[in-house]
Amino acid sequence: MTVAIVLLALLGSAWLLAVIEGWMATGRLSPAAPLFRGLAHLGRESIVPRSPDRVFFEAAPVLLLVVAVLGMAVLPLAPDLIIADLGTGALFVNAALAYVLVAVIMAGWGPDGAYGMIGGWRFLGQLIAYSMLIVMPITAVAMRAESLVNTAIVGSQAGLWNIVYQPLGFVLFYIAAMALAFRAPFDLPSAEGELGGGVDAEYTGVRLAVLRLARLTLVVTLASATTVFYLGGWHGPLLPPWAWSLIKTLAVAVSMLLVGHYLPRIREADLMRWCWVLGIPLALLNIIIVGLLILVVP
Amino acid sequence: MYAQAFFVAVFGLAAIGFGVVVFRTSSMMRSALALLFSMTAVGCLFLAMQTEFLGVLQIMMMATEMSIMAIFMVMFMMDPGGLGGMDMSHQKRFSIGAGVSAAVVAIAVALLSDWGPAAEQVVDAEAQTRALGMELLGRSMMIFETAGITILTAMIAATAVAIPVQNLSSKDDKEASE
Amino acid sequence: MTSDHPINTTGSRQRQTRFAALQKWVSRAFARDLSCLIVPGQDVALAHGLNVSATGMRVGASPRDANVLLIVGGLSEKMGEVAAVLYAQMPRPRTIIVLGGTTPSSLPGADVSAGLSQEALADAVGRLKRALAEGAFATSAEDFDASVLHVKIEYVCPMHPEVVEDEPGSCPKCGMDLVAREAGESAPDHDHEHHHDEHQHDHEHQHHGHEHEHEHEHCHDHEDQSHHDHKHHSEHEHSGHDHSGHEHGGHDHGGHDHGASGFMSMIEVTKDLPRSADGLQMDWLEVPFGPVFPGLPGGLKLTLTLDGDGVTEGQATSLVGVTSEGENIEESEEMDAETFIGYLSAAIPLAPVSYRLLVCLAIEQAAGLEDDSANAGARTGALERERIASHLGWLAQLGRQLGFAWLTQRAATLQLQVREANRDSLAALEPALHKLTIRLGRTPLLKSRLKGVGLLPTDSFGLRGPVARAADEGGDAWARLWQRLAEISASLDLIKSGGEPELPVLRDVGDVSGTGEATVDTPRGEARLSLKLERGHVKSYELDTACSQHIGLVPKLVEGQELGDALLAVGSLDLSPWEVTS
Amino acid sequence: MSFLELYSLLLALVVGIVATILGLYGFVRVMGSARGEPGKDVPASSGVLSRDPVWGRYHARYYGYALLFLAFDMEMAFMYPWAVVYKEVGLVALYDMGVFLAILFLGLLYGWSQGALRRQ
Repeated sequence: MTVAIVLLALLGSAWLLAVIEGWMATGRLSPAAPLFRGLAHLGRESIVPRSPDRVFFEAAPVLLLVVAVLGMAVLPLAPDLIIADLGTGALFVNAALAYVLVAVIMAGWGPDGAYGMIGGWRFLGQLIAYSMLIVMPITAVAMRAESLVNTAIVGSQAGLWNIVYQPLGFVLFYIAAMALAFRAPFDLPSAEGELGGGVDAEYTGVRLAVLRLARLTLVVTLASATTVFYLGGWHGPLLPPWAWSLIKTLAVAVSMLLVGHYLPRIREADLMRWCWVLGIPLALLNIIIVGLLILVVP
Repeated sequence: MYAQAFFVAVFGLAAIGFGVVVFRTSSMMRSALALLFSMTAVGCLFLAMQTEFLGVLQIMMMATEMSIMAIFMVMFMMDPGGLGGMDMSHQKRFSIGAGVSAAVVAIAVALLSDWGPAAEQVVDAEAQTRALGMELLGRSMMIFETAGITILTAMIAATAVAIPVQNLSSKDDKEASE
Repeated sequence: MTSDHPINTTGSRQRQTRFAALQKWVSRAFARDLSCLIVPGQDVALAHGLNVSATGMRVGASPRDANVLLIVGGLSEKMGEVAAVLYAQMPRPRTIIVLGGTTPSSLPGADVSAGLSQEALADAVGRLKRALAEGAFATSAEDFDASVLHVKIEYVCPMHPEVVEDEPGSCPKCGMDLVAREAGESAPDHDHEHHHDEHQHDHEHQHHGHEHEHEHEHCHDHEDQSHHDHKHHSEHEHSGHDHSGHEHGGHDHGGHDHGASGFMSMIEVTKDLPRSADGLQMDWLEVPFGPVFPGLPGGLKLTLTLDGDGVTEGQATSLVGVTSEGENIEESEEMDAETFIGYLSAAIPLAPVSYRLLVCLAIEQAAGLEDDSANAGARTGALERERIASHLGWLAQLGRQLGFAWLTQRAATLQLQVREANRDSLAALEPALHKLTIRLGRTPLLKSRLKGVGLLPTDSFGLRGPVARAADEGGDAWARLWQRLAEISASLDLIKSGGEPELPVLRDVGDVSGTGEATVDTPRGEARLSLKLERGHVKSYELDTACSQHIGLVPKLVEGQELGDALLAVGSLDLSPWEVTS
Repeated sequence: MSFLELYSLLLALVVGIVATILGLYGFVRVMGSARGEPGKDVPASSGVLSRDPVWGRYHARYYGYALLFLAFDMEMAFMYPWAVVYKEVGLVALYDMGVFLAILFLGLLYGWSQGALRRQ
């Protein structure tokens, strides 16, 4: 039951994001367009590039979807609306999302095309940049909650959301999450203007449908993680807990989509340099500030 | 209990299976990612044995570390796509010998050690993590800090070996002009 | 106007009997989900005043992502081949719309053809939708084939590049299995190969560490190999290896057991290869960007040799360039003054007004007419209006390249409005243009993205137009952006103080003879035209454009840059491949 | 629910998703498969048919970062258990991790000074 509800919420959110994406591209709000698009993908040819690494090519979209859903599975929508409330939930989110990298590299390498391969390796560089900015802010969140259990992390924010308690961590995590979802302005691996679609480029038909669903799901999962770690999860007045979770998640997801609309793509060199020279010291500073706050403020 | 033993066996065999693929393919990418999934299977094995923190940590870290290994393999090995079907192995007799003897030793250790009574009840994952933390900050603090020094040494060594000595001032000028 | 063919699109499905109801739904979905790939490019469609997204079609990034091949205007033979390749790579069901031209011979007949206007496009899309909804699963479709898609398969030994056989088998030298390779006509142009040799030569000069033997090998190799073998560096690796490696058993990974001591030494194997700045040698890859690429103007083919994601060398060629000289024209075709104006302005769709004006001025001078002060204001107005539209088109192109969707949409909308606006409506657009400028100044990341990219070498010559004017302000992509933005507002001021923009019309020159020369500051820089008129007919002409000069800057701009920076550097020049004379 | 049951649930979720996708693929295949036509299966590269394989030795320019990253990634193994007990242990934990992070930061500074933190 819980599984069905969470999966439905995930699908519904992905659909909403697809509608918003369409609105940003065409200026029209068409609720049916994603459904038609999905259906049309089923009818189209799904081309397999000649002599590729077929295993990688086939596995990549499936792996991406699987890890996005697994990440969501350990994030709570309400105190008891969670598929698996693991003892190391916060770490598990990280672990699942680390395989986004594997999927992207596979998708890039598989078809034996230059654009895709460059895109895949670019994403590895991107991971090296953003990864610490996912991991370190979560550590600070765990410090406050004294637990890696995601429901406990939400519980620890009952009085004060983490976005207020550790705003620095939130900003770093939010940026890193966008980089993880490789959406604009961090769409280096799938850049249309630089790589003609990059890692996405060789997928057509039903495989493309799976890939697109996976990428949208990934955004929802990351938005949900942001909600759980920083926006107080299900906490909120009046509305039922699941509604608050959903509203916050969708708001974060839509904001991630919108930000990319108004920004040019970041330079790879800048991304790496800023993340390491600025981001990691700030993340460490965040840990120290939170550490002091915990000791000073009872 | 039997289900647990079954999954331990499945993931163990998966780890070995992927491990075999590492050496049976001529593509560096396949080889690297097979090693990755072998490690992932080991992580799942840990999960099946209810050591959650260790398992999840293994699953998480191997994804990134093995991918970085993959790029280094693609950088430095001939024909990383395995297009020529070249056999990249060498010193076969020696390595087979070393492999077999290591396996024999490992199996011998596994069979001959006294593992003590099987744990009937395992504390839950949260308590495990907590216990690990207390251990790190208590008895094993020196190990913990030594690990830090080891990592520092590794960082310095890697940087010193890999980063070409360049005229830093000219590079800085270039960056300043950008 | 109507389609001559049944929708030839389709037919990926053989079994029509099963799932008939579902197929009906899927067909309807096809009609609701159109994604087009524009040939030659989105910039050309915009310059023609086409608003593709207003018809409900998305614009796809690659043939894989598209199901409508939208051909805008007539295509050159080379572009026809490109269109055939793109069409072949689109997943079925796929369709072709041809606007204002004939279907290239390399493609099957257009599903819908129409005139070159927004109304015609909307009408064509409507017809296409109906046809798709009805006939998407027709079984009558035939396989698409074109000569450009064919290659000969040959078999080579991975160790001995000189062993090339027609059939599979094993290498007579080492016994390894031969590897299939496709030899033959893949690249549609052969122009760049001459340059290629030069570049390699340059390259050798940069790397003094090379041994002499290497240079010899290199040239030899290059002649021997198919010119299309883009992986020449790795081949090279093998031949170098071949040369010195037989004594060292360790080099040969040909399936032999090397014994206990035979480590292969990468240092040994790669010592003769060209090195990157950090001293590492990798396989270099020659990758085409364009002619139909979202990040570059349509028709411009940029070929980059990549070392990882860094560019080691690159050069741009145009597949759609205009001929720079015409001699004895009337022998082949009747070229009276009006025809010539039409020919040149149609050949340059990104700046037709400027070239119309250029020809008018040149012919009028040849005819000995005085400068016409009555028309000057109107002509300047038209020229400046085109400058604004063209710069907006460049901004939209920049947005596409940078994934900056807001800029693309905003600039494209404004360009469509400016294109045929009169003086009053231009004045009404001024606040919007001003706002765009302010907005760009405030956009985070934009400055760090553009600053220092595409820096021209100080000894660059032959610069014209905005590129030349921005050279004093820093000479990078950032300076060029602000130069163009400044020119937009300067042009607006000119239009406000000048006359109502009007398309330049040739004054009556009669059947005069003479020679004339004119210069017009087109949006991309000065263009010069000198022509010879004989009894009212253009006998010969010589055209010199800014882009012909600028395209030569590309190799220097991209060398040593990161891929994204290299593309941005090329994009910031605002090269119009149509104005590259051949 | 015991933890083993949770793991099985997650495993079932994975199997379920994969099975759904495979079912979808199978269904699409029944409707018809892709036609093999010349040129279609060559990776798209903006209108030029480039058939040459690209799987070569790739020059990743970020290897300086990658080496430092490996070390930082390792450190996370210690960070999480530490974070969980931090509040309980208090000041000692802060000192302890402070020293550990300072050591790591030293490594970062060394790498930076040697030019590891840039595109090579």
